[in-house]
Amino acid sequence: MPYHTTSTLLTWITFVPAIGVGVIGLLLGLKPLLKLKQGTLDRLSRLLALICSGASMVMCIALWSGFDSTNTGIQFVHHAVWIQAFNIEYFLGVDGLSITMIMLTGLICFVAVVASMPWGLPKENKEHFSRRSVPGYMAMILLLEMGMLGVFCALDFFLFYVFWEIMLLPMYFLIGIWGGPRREYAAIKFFLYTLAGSMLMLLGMIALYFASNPTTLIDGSPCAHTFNLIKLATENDFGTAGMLLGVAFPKIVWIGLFIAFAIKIPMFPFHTWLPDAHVEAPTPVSVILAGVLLKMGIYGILRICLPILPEATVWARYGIAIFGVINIVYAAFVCMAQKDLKKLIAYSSVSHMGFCLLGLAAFTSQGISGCVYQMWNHGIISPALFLITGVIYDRAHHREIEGFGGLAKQMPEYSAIVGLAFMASLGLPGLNGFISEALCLVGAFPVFTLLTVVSVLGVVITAAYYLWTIQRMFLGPLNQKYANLADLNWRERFTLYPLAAIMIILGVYPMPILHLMNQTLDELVAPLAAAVGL
Amino acid sequence: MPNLAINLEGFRNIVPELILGGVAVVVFVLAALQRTSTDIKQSPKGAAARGKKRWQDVLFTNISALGLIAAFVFLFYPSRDGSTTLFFGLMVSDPLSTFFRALVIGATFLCVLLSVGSPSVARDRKGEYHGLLLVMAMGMCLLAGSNHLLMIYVAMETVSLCSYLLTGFDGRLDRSREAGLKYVLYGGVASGVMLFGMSLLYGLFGGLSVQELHQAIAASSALDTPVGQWAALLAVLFILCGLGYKIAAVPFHMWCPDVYEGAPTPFTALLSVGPKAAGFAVLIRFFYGIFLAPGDMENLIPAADSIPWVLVIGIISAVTMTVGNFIAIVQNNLKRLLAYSSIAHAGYVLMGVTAGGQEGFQAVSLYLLIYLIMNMGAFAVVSAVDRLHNSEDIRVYQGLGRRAPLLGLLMAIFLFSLTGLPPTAGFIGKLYLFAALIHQGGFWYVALAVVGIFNSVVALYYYARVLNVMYLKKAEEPVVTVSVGNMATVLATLLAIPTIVFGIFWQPLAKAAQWSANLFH
Amino acid sequence: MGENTFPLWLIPFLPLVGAFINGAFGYRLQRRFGEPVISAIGVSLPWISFILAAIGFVKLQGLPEGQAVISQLWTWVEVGEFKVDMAFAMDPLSAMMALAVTFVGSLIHIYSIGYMHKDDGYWRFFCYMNLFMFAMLTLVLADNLLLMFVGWEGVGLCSYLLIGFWYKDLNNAKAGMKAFVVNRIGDFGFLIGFFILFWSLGGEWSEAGYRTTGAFSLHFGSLPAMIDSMATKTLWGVPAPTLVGIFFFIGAAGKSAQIPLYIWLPDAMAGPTPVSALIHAATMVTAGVYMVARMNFLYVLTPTAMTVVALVGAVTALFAATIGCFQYDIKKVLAYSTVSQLGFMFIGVGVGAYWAGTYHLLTHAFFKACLFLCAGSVILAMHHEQDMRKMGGLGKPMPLTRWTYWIACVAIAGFPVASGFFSKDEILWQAFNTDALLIPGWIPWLLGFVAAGLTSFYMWRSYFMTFTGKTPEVHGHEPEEQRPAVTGVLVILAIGAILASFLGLPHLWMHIPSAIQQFLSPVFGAAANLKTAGYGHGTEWLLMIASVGVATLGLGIAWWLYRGRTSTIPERVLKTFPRIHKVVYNKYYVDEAYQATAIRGFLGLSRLSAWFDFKIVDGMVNGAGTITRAFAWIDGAIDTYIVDGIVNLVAQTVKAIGARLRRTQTGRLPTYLAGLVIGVIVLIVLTRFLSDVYG
Amino acid sequence: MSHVGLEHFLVVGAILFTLGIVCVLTRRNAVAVLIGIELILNAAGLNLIAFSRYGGQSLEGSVFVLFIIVLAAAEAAVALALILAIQRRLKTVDVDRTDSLKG
Repeated sequence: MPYHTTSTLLTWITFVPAIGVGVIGLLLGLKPLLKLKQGTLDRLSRLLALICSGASMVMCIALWSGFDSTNTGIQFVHHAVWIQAFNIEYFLGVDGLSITMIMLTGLICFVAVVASMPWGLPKENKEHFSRRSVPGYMAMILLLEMGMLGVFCALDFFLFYVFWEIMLLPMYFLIGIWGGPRREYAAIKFFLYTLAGSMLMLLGMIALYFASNPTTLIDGSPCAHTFNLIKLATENDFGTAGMLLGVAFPKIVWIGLFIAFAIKIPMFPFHTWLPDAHVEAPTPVSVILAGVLLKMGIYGILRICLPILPEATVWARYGIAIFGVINIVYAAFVCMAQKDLKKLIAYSSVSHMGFCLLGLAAFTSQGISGCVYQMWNHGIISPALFLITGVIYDRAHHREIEGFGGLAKQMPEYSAIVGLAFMASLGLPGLNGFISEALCLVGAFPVFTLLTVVSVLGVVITAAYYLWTIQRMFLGPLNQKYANLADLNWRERFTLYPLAAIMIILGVYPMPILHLMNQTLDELVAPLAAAVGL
Repeated sequence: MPNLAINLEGFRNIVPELILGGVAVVVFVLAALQRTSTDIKQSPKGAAARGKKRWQDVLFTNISALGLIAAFVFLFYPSRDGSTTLFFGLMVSDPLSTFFRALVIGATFLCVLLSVGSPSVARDRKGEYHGLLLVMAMGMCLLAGSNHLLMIYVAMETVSLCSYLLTGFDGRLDRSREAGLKYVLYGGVASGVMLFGMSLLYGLFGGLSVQELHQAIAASSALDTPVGQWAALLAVLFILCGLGYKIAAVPFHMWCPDVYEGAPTPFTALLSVGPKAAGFAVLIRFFYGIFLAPGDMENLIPAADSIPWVLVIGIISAVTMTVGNFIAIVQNNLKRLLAYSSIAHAGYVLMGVTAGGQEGFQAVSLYLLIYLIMNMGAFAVVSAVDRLHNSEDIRVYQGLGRRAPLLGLLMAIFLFSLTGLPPTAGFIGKLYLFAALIHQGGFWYVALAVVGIFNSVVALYYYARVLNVMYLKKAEEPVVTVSVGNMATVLATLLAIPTIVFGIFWQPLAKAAQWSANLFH
Repeated sequence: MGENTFPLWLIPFLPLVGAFINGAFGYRLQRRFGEPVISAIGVSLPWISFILAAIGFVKLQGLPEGQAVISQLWTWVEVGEFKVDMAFAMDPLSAMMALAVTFVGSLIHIYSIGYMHKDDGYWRFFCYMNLFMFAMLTLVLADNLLLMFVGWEGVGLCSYLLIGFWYKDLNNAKAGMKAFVVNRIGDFGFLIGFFILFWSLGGEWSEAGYRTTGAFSLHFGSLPAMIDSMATKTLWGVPAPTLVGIFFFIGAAGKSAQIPLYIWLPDAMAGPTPVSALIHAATMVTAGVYMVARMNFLYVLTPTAMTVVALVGAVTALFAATIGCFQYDIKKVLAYSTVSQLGFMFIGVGVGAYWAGTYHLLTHAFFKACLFLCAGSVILAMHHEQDMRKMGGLGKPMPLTRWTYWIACVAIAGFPVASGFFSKDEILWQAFNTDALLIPGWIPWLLGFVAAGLTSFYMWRSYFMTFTGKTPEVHGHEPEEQRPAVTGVLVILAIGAILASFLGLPHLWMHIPSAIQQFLSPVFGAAANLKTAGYGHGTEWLLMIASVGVATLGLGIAWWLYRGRTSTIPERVLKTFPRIHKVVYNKYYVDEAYQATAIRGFLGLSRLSAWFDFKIVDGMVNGAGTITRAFAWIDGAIDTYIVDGIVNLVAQTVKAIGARLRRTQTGRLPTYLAGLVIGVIVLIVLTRFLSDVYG
Repeated sequence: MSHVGLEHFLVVGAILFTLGIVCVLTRRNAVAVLIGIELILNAAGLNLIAFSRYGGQSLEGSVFVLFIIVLAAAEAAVALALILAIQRRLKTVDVDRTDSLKG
């Protein structure tokens, strides 16, 4: 069915941050004319960032309230022809899959912007990232937010790709300019990995385009091929598309796309960029990276690989599951051996994204819902974890787990929050992490019995390394070096408490989120389930 | 026996070239007059004299700029959609030639603006400088429009001679002369080899214009004998050598880095775009004009099978981009780095030539147009920085993002575009190239595309290296924000705009390129 | 299938409220108003829960048999067939548990007022204790497996928090972590069992993969009816019920400290004594027993699983008892006795005598809580001295403690009229009489029988060592009796330990089934038709007398050896068999073994994979990685190890190639021209070759 | 003595071409290289003339040669100018010495 424009809300959500970027740029340009002081400029850009990301978040809530979860089609469509010459359309829309991610992005970006404020920092800490060339920083954050929202809204493959790439540059600069000691290395590593991936995606995209059947653009004009993701999924069967590079067309294209997405997930063995990026990136950037960027990979698989190349996905499902299990168990083991708190959390992200892979590979409704819900929960929990790391790093200026001890006495409130976040992350029942992990495992079990058993072992290890970390950092006699660390300040409370609240609420009452996605995901996975005879 | 009318008809089609030639003559004359006048008056090197010279700089710039604009205008008036051969098939005026003529005129125009106040051109030689630029522009136009081996040779030599002189133009530097010498000798050999190839072709098929050759090859039995095949093969490859030298494709690229580094920066900018574009126009016209089946953009005539030149060009393309990128990684001089990057880009464009067909040519035209914009921009920044620090070494770029935010930003934009990341125009160019290849779909085509992909990633590494230096590294010396208000900066800014805009909406470009990409109108 | 009028959810919810208040504001409250406010909140709410539970119990009586009080809140998770409600149910079993938990728990809260006096973590303590009550009540009142799992993990978390309550001593913290991780290993079993149960209810596995056949449910109410459809299904070639049973039992073993997962319980004694009493004696550790009893309808389907449960229980009972005989730390003695008693319970539920096992759970809750609290008061009196060798003669200064401890000993040692006798004896008889196992019933009976004797011995040993003999000087002054808040609780529990016996007066004496059996029968209906060996009353009498005899024997030996702390025989005995004593005293070195094998292996593995990630994976991505490292190793540049990843692929390899290629650009014209000519020649050759390949 | 035919001219042309190539490859003196180039150009020119004479084809070939001669002269002029400039600055016309630009 052709989706005609019903609302421009998504366009607003996506491009409000871009407006912010523009204004900041304008201020920078006019700085000499208006005789702006650097200080004023910084404050202005901080304000702009708060306003824009806040506005985006509010509009996301509006989106949520307006969303009809019983309708499995695309909603809030904004659809127009963009480049007639290449049959490219400007096609934004949400369904049960993307709405969760859009809301998550809106929330996390706002949190990240708040976390980028220097409030409550000691004055003498001049080199803190939140005080270094602020306008550029804020512009980059907003640009990044635009890219991420765009990816989740886009329903035209080309548009999707453009937004996907747009995310690259700000991330590169954010890590590279405001990052830690080895930032150059981390930034270029991130950049190269991701670019390699997206180049593969480019080829896959073009290949799909030329293999697609003639159809019509939204303005009714006929087109020989299409980038429209919906049409690619519904009006084409690439199973019959012959060979490419000597391999069956769907398989080779699927592999190309999957690698592109797997790098973002990140899936073993493409995950080594993540720890470096996280360790070097400033806290809010890690928050966004873990909270939203890692979701792009799975989202891409669900949005593109599954519906467009079902037979290839079915063909590859064991591979996906196995890699998922490797992610879970292997990364958990790696966590045990980490000395740097941030690195540990980075690897735990790798481990948790493994559940998503396992869940989606099963093609059961529990698995797929668990996968997306796990994305959501990880998007809530891991930002909290990184904020926590930031808190201690701002105070102690290092993250060596062994370097602390007995902090529970010194910073009770902080310890409590850490405890909660860790428990949520290790899947304590009653907190949100448990629901999604359980769903992934339940969903995967009937199909991959033994693999699931192995990955449940991962749950045990997860508990082990988190508790061990707590023990080493917070319990035992207080390390006198830190006898005067301050507890949480208001900025940190403002960022951490909402996330903590969500962890608890969605643990006991997850249906609001699950309702949004269930129907869409069932429809998405139904043909594949049928293909494997579930 | 063609009558005179046709010739007069023909002249109407080369008005731009005539204008360029005419303006060039005027400039030369003025320059001569000014030279003699100053020589006679023996004017002391006083403020007045210098002021006068600056005034002359402005004068010559304006004259040549106006001339170029006029040429550009008359290029599209009268509008020429159809395809007409002129002067007994010496030249052809069709969309392809029109597009590339516009391209080279534009490039020259930008070069003229970029040369304003350029330290590498002595003030009292501005006249000759601009004159040569105009003649070179004319030559490139003729080259783009030439349809006949003789014409190709003559036009190419015109371009070459001017470039030799302009390369050696920087009176301050020995490296400039050295580059010029290398260039002239290398060029001489290359064109000589090409000429020999032409002679063989002429002998084999008894024609010199593309159409004659086309019919002759389709008809003649020369290719059936092994000797004939050998001869034809040699001929084709010799000519390819000449053209490859013009577009700086491996293995005919070795002159390129030295010349780019030695030549005056503004001229390097032109050199990296203009002759390349004209060369590609000839490449397409010669090969496809001869070997395409009549009236069919997609398929070649059977005779072409005996010479797998498409495959050869494909291989050259792969090698060119790889070599260019790999060597670029270890460069520390920005001009030289851009030289190697331009070799790599020639490789990219060759992907389009390999793909062939409507889409292939469209991709080539589009890419060259975009490359013109972004590369000119990059060189504009380089020459702006050159004026700040009087050096192109990568070290002087350290912390540029802080010291000269505007220049840094512009450079970043152009580099991202050269890398081919959305939302910049460079990405669109790459998109069309890859699209053309993948649409062909054969194993080798896709393989070539994969090589291209790999190269784009490698390329990122050295472009990002510049970014690292500009943004990620802290400047050692205390950070002083320098504001650069000169022509180069303005030009760079103006070029940055289309670099972004065409990345977001490139419909008109695509249409124009499509219109140009047709040999049979 | 139940009525929905009574707000059961309040029973767990109220303690949660208490936990929240004390957790969020306790710190300030305590500083502002002092301890009373804290304890007022912390203690009152569990009592209200107890009252509510009592009311619920009454309501339950009002319902026709086989029905339960239900309170349905909302749909918790619903995805496809996987539908779980946030709902609580009270059937006889959970009623009994709820009452026991709230009653004993509340008592222990009161006790804590005295015990935790002047501890600056006072508020934290009551917060955790209330949180524990919430979790435990959720566990017993949950209406479905998943919600039960919430409580299941919750109690684990609370025990983690409470064991490590005095976290400034790192050993306590470590003990807590050990407890949690071992519990997690148990949870692994629970989860797997849970998955198999869920999926094998509504479908089955075959060569072709999984196929859905019927309906799914996780609600205890509807499970018994559906369970029979499972009997025929298999997974990995094993009958589904057996798998589920065994995996669930792994979970139970983790929670209830059975071999091989019992190791955490003795260490858990690091926590404050009320915690040991509440969590590690009365309530949490019995969760495993409760769960097996709860799933009785499943276990009756699978003799294999039953045998495993019974046998493991029996072995644990004996094993722990032997260790208990040689401990000197009074809490350690009680800890191992707990492990051993739990073993008895598992014998009960293993052989299908679910009501007996549950009954023992109940009685144990009373007398073991009593014992621990007595120990607590002794420890207070001795100023946190736990070694019995330094005690003795405490009977005189603290009579209440002494006599309550005495009663509890009578009960646990299994002398008639005291509750322990009836429950344990019923278990042993049922074990002897069963024929539902793969092994003859007398094997678990024999193990249990010996264990019973040892139990009697080590309990009396502890009694005599602590309360008889001459009183020691502690810090220069006499130990004295504790304040009423402590002793009162002891008395109540002791009375409970006696009275509980009347719930279980055996059929044999009354000629009617015991009250508890009747009360629980609707839950354990499935067990009714298990095969018995059919021994008569004679045998039962015989066994009863035998067990009294063995208990007496244990008492006698303890009397002989430890009465008044005068005899020197024990020392001599130990001197004669030093090696044996050493081994047993050190708990058979099980912990050491685990340390040496499992834990070290685990950590080693983690280090290995970290190394792997660091070197190989990054190395794989970077083709030059290994070579680079080789060079680095040669010239000892270690930090070359650190650079890794694809950046290196480009940086090392490509840069190297680039540098090589760059050399061709010599700057000499002849080279360039040569390049041109060679280029042409190469092209010619290439083209010829290609055209031969093609043409 | 046999009649001189096309082949002879072609052979001479080929030889000239080869000599030219060899010359530009081997000689180090810029002027000598220039001479080599001239040889190559003349080889091509000879071919063209021969073909247009013997091939019985149009006069285009002959015309072409005229252009070649003109352009060759122009090119030689430019080249010599540059060589002179180098000579003045570096006091050498050895193309092996002029290698400041490399890499």
